[in-house]
Amino acid sequence: MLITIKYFGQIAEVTQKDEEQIETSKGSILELLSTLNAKYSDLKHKEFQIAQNQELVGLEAKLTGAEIALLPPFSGG
Amino acid sequence: MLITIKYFGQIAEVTQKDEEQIETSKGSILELLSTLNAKYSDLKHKEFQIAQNQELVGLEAKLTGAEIALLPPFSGG
Amino acid sequence: MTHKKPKNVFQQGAITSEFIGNSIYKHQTKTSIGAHNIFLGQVRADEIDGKTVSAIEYTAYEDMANQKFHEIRESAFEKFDLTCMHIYHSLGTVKAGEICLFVFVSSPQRKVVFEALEFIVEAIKADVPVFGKEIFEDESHQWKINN
Amino acid sequence: MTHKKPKNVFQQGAITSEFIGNSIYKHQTKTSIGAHNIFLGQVRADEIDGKTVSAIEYTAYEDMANQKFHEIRESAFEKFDLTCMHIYHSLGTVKAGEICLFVFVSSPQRKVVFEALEFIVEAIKADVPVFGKEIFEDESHQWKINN
Repeated sequence: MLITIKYFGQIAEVTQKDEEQIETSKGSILELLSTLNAKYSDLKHKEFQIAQNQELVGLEAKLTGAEIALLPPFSGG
Repeated sequence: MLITIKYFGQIAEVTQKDEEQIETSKGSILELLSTLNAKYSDLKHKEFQIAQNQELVGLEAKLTGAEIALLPPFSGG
Repeated sequence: MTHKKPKNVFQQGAITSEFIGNSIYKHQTKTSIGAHNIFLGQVRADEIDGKTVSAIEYTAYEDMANQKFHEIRESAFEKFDLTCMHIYHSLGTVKAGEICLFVFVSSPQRKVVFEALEFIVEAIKADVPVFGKEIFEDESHQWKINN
Repeated sequence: MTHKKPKNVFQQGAITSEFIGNSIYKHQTKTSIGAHNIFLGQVRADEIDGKTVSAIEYTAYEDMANQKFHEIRESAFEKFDLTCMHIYHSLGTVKAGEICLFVFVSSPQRKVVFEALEFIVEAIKADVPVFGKEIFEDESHQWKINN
């Protein structure tokens, strides 16, 4: 399935883009993350949380096809 | 000695004045209060604190000749 | 902001939203500030025994009150790492919906302003000789008491 | 003030003192309010390794952020007896000394606004995906992290 992935803040600096679509088999967040780590080697030095469908999820969560976002530490306010 | 006494809020409603000067012998706040209670009979139904020279004082405090104020419950803000 | 000389905290009548906005504006040159916290006391149109409060008329033992405001200010600067602190209180008539108390604290850090503002407002309510007369629409009144 | 429908909390650029003053003004028709409490976040000109922050550039995962703001709002109304609550956050460039966050709570009683405001501000800092890029005067930058 085709998944939209969004990048923010210093994560977008690593990926050099704000958003992309990736074709992936159904799997876990962890599997998706392996793909991304392979594609963007500096990603593993960065701290971030992952949201699926606008909710934070753990690495074991299953991909549903909804939007994924890689979120660096929050600094609002 | 001549002492200035100030009345505020509902105390001034009882005394019908904001301020007066009273001739009194040196004594305690309690003695002054007896004089005032005799003069203004409704005063004993009212709750108030007493300040001398802008500081709250107890009934046993000695009169210094500085300004006295009868202060009903505070309700600023 | 010096915090050493006593000032007159009172102003005649309500404190306007323009005055508050302008006071915020003046702090934008102070670039060490990261957080402001503002408390505003507004006159409520309380209904008491079927009558509605239309205004509060404030009087104060002004000299003692300004001295108490000064002591509160000094002790807040001692306790908390504040950049600025401002207090304004109304005297005279303030209508329901209008603002009678404006307390403004600023600091580099947010945690500080929360603690400081509550400390200052509670001290004002407890220690400052200000007296509010609640005026009803029929011109009768009752004396307000802080809880 | 309805608190049921999600709204857009973001506005482009700094939040002006006029906007804040006007927001206070609009609450003067609500005569059940006795206490307002306002938090303002202001951009600090921090000096880091000899360089001075001249602005913060804010980006956000806007859909999720507005959803989180909405959840914070709902949970604050559930916990506290609030009459009104308003939250505004900047996107884009906010210069040192300018305001990037405006949180405004109102209630009949003062104790409520102190607790509610701190709850809301801490929740915003912790839960809302907003990202601040601190821009130095030489145009280099670093990413801000909330403590």
